[in-house]
Amino acid sequence: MDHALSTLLSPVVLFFGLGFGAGLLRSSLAVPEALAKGLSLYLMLAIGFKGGVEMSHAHLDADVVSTVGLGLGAGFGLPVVAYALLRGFTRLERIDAASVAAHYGSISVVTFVAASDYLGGLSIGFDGYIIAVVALMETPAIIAGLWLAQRGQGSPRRRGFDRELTREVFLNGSVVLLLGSLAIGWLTGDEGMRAIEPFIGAPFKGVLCLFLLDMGLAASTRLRAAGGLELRLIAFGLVMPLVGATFGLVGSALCGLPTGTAILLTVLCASASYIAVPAAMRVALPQANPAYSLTLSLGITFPFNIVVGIPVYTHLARALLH
Amino acid sequence: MDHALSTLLSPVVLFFGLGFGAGLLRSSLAVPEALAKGLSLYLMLAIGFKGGVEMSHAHLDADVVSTVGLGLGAGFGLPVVAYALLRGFTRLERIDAASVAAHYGSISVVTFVAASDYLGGLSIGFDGYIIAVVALMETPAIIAGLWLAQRGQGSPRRRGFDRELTREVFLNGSVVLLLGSLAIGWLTGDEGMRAIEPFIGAPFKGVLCLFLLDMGLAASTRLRAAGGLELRLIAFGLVMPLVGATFGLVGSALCGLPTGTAILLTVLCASASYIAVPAAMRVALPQANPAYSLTLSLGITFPFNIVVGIPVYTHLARALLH
Amino acid sequence: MDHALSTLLSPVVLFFGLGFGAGLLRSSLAVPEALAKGLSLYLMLAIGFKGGVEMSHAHLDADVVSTVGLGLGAGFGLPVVAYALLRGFTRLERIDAASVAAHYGSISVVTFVAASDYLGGLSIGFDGYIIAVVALMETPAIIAGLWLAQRGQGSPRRRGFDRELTREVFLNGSVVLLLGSLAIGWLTGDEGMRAIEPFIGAPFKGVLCLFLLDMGLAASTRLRAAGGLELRLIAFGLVMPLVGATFGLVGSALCGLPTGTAILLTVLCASASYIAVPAAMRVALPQANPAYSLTLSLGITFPFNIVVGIPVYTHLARALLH
Amino acid sequence: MQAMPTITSRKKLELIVDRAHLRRFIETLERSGVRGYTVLESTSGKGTRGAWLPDRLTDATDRVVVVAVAHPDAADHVLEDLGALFEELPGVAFVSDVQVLRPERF
Amino acid sequence: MQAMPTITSRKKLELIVDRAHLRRFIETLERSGVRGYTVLESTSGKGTRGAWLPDRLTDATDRVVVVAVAHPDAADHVLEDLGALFEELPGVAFVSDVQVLRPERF
Amino acid sequence: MQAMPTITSRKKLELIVDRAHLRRFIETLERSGVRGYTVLESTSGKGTRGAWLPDRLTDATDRVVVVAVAHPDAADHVLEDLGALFEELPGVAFVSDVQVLRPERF
Ligand SMILES: Nc1ncnc2c1ncn2[C@@H]1O[C@H](COP(=O)(O)O)[C@@H](O)[C@H]1O
Ligand SMILES: Nc1ncnc2c1ncn2[C@@H]1O[C@H](COP(=O)(O)O)[C@@H](O)[C@H]1O
Ligand SMILES: Nc1ncnc2c1ncn2[C@@H]1O[C@H](COP(=O)(O)O)[C@@H](O)[C@H]1O
Ligand code: NA
Ligand code: NA
Ligand code: NA
Repeated sequence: MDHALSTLLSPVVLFFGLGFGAGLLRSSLAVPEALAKGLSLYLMLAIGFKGGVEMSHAHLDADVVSTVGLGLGAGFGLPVVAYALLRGFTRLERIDAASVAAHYGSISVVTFVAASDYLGGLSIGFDGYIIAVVALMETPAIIAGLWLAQRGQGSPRRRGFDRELTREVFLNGSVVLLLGSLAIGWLTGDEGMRAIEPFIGAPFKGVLCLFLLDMGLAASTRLRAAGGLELRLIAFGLVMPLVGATFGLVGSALCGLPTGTAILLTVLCASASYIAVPAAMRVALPQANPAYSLTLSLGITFPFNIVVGIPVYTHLARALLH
Repeated sequence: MDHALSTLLSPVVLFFGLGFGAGLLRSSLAVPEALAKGLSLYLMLAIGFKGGVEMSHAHLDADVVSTVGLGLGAGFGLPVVAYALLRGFTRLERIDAASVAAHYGSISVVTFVAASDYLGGLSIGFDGYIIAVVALMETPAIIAGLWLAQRGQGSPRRRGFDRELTREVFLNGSVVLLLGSLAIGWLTGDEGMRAIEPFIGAPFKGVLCLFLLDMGLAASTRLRAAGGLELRLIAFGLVMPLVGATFGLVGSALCGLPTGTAILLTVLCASASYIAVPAAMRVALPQANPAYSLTLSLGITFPFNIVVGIPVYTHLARALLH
Repeated sequence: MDHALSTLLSPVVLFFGLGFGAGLLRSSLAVPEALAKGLSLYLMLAIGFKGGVEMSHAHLDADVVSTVGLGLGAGFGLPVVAYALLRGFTRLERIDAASVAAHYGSISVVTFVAASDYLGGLSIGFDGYIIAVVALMETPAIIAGLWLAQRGQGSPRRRGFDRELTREVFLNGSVVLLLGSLAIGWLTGDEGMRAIEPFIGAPFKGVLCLFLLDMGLAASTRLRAAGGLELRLIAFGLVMPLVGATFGLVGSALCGLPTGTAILLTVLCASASYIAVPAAMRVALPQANPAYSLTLSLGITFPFNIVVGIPVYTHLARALLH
Repeated sequence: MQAMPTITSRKKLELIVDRAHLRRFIETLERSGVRGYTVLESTSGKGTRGAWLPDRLTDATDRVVVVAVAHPDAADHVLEDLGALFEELPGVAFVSDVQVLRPERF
Repeated sequence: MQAMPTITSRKKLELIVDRAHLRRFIETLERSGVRGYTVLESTSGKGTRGAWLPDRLTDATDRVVVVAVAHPDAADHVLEDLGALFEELPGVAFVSDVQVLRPERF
Repeated sequence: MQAMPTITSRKKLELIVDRAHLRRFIETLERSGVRGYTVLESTSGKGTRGAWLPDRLTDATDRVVVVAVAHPDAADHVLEDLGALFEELPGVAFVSDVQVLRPERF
């Protein structure tokens, strides 16, 4: 399994490790917040656009329906599994467990991008519409999480689905930018790509390195806060991605998805949100403590997926789907 | 007129539309302020430098004199027309009308860049010195606006042209960066261009897409504020660019400017400032309410020019000047 | 000596001049802080990585040992010389003199990058390991400065080398990023370079232009503050780089370093820190006034090196080492 | 020669709340007759929910400071409403006395 | 064992003004004998000219908060001068009592 | 109908210090029993060491404002400790009276 070594030796993963190590050692290295946000916009614009251009070539087939179905299934189903695990094995209360569960039903765009970059290195192709699935999987888990939090509560929810929440759930920035760029890529096709390739194509991997340097810093800052967490909660952060990945792999195998697409769907199931869901949870479940979910999703699950998960899922998918 | 369709289908305009739509729907999509400012510096540095390199090839002819003349004429003259329209047809008071008028005599660099990008798509060339005209047209309108505001006031102006104002008018950041980059491009010529082309050339259109995404968000935020404006004021935001464009087109025809240069001059006349002039007005006319001018120039005139104006002016110029 | 003219006419130096001039004239031109910090991260990541890739090709020889030795010698020794000059010829007190001395023993990454860019233009090569020397020279001067400040003080230092200070000295962001990128470049070699070259290679010079525009603004803001300084202190800012350069040149000649490497080492010795050392001094010597050191290193020595120093040192090195 | 300006007592309200809930707090202020306010960003802090640092990726953990100078009557109203709102949302509020110029504005 | 530090009364001035006019307000403070101040940025707010949001493209709409602790005599002077300045420029000012360490600094 | 909320007196401490020394000041606050604080960034200012502007390249010159509402006893302790700390580190501190909701938090 020398893939594993080659992942670890890719500049993308090494820069992640550099940021992570610098953060653990409390180096003064810091990426300005505006830059980190800008890089994240760039990545979403770029992958959305590329996915759209891909889609303008392909004609959609039955795989689309199964992939979307699996994605939505994961979005609504994984939070329920996560909630059961958290309530059964850890000391988290209902609200906090529901909030953490929502994070794990949703996805991490950066993990997805790192995985697609990894596949690129192995020359494994995938379908452009998977980008649409990324966007579709951002938010169902939020709804599942709210349902889990309110289930069995006598009093009806106080303020309903208000403006702020709608905004965070359905008009979330990541969703809008991913789907919008996808649509633009699809509309402008190869000609559009020629025009902006020198911005979103060639330099993409380098930008990803810089972004993962920052993600390493962010993840280690969160991980340092994990000292205060109960051990079983930390274990959850390592087990839950495997549960998600199993769902993704088995589902993909049953639906007969092509390998590349199956791997990416698996990575989506295994990853947890640290952008869209935290924002929605602040509005919807203000009583939930954001420290739990961010420490788990960003401090534990994210590095696990980047360093261990992606090569392992790829290996398994290739074994299982060939 | 399939130009129109092709403008609407260019990635640049589509990303503008994406940002505009996201803003109208109150999506949480946001571009950090530092990134927006950085992109704007990049665009000015790039177009200034390219204009300068162009100029290092061409020998200047009589067209320069007529273009500069028309530009200065617009800068000093259009505010007077705008002021007359505003005082005659809307309820704006003297100070606010003068402030809005100043915005319309000045120019929008982004509109200019979008237009030059559009011309590039149609393979219509233009002269490098037009960049100098962009810079020259930034500020005369400020002086005209101040004159309009103080005309017929008994009391002399209180503080004269103080340090802050001089800074905003003559040493405005956009003017300095445009003219400075122009000079550097002119001095270093093709060799300079070879050195920095991979930064300011190839990726330019992609960066422009990201910037227009942000401009779409900014414009729609402003447009939402237009609800409070009187209808005639909104109409002014649509009529005034046509007045400016007419001046530009007729002037260009009379002076026999080449088509590409004529179109860009027309776009400059039709566009309104939302960077340099607002800053100067805060200092020079603190009593003016910036909401009027920004809503009109950024919320109404800017999107109008990007989506409708540029292709229309181009069509007319080609008909008129052939 | 038409090198000098060609330096002055390189876009990099001209953009520095543009920023410097704009700042002196108090133009409203401004580069957002987050962008400036982001550009600085980019430059360090890029030069670190390139240096590492270089090193993966070369086998290290005795020159490495002499270069590192000279670098450390400068880091520990130049502060002592600087301190003696400051105490002998200016009115600075012990603590302030020690703080300024520490700045001059350390280095300026941007000056280094400008110099390596200049050498590139003259097709003078240099060894990749010099990047490691850059990182190594960041911090010894801080230790020397602290020693100078506490020498001959009866009372022992109050708080020892506390967490904050260790962080600033040994885990300083620049040091970590330079060495980390160097290691990644060395590990991933040519393959890594192919992957991220379109980000860190081709656009590098253009990004450097934008960064030096900002550095020009920053330097002139500092220089404006120099009005309050005693004349001898200003003279120190011009003399000390020559002292450092002399050390670098003579040392390189004695050790027989190759020309390119010798020039860069000389530039390092001649340059003064305005990022790492100020941060460490705030923690270690809170009584020192940061205005002295920043005005001297950023307002006087930095522009001197960019415009005059680099071509002069290059000229001398070529004469001396051929 | 200038007339001595009129100085009058008003109340200064300060709220430290999650940015995600800012709109609801502002609505509460406005409903109670507060006519102006200013929002500042906080960059770190500590409270009953422990210390927090800004998260660079999501704004979910950000806190803001709202400063509002108001007529004492409006301030009383606000405090009543805030008491109820703080049962649902986290945050801190405090009030102090200030003297203002141009009291008719507040 | 430490001596109890001396605590003395001073005035805290707070100004909320347009950034474009900051220099003029600072000059007014300094002319009146205020020896130190601190400027903070505001990110949104509402006043008699309506609500405002920062404009990402121009700083024309930005507001800043100026905090200055000063001797009561200096504060009185400032208030007089501000009364006049506020006839020309928009903004809000208020004053309150504070206790300071090291009173000789203010 | 809502019960009138309880309002109680507390002290508001405000510190303006170099960001580089923030951690030491926070430690001092916490040692004295202050249970919450909020940090804001300042963007320019002036004091005995002259005017300062933020330096875009190094954060070495940055100042922060720390706001902490605390029980009067804790505030007294803090002031004593700050008196000593200010002999070593630069900065400014002042205290004022505030009324708070939910006094048990402070
Ligand atoms: N006593 C206090 N003084 C100043 N700020 C406070 C205080 N308590 C809490 N805060 C601020 O309010 C935020 C939320 O408080 P909490 O919900 O208690 O964690 C904290 O992160 C602080 O920024
Ligand atoms: N009562 C108030 N309390 C706090 N801040 C205020 C108040 N009134 C106005 N402001 C601030 O001052 C700015 C300008 O006020 P105005 O000129 O009245 O619109 C507003 O945007 C607010 O940020
Ligand atoms: N009287 C004052 N009022 C408000 N802020 C002050 C005052 N004096 C000093 N400061 C702030 O504290 C910082 C450091 O003060 P200093 O050490 O005296 O230069 C200054 O840069 C100001 O931001
Ligand atoms: Na998931
Ligand atoms: Na115009
Ligand atoms: Na040096």
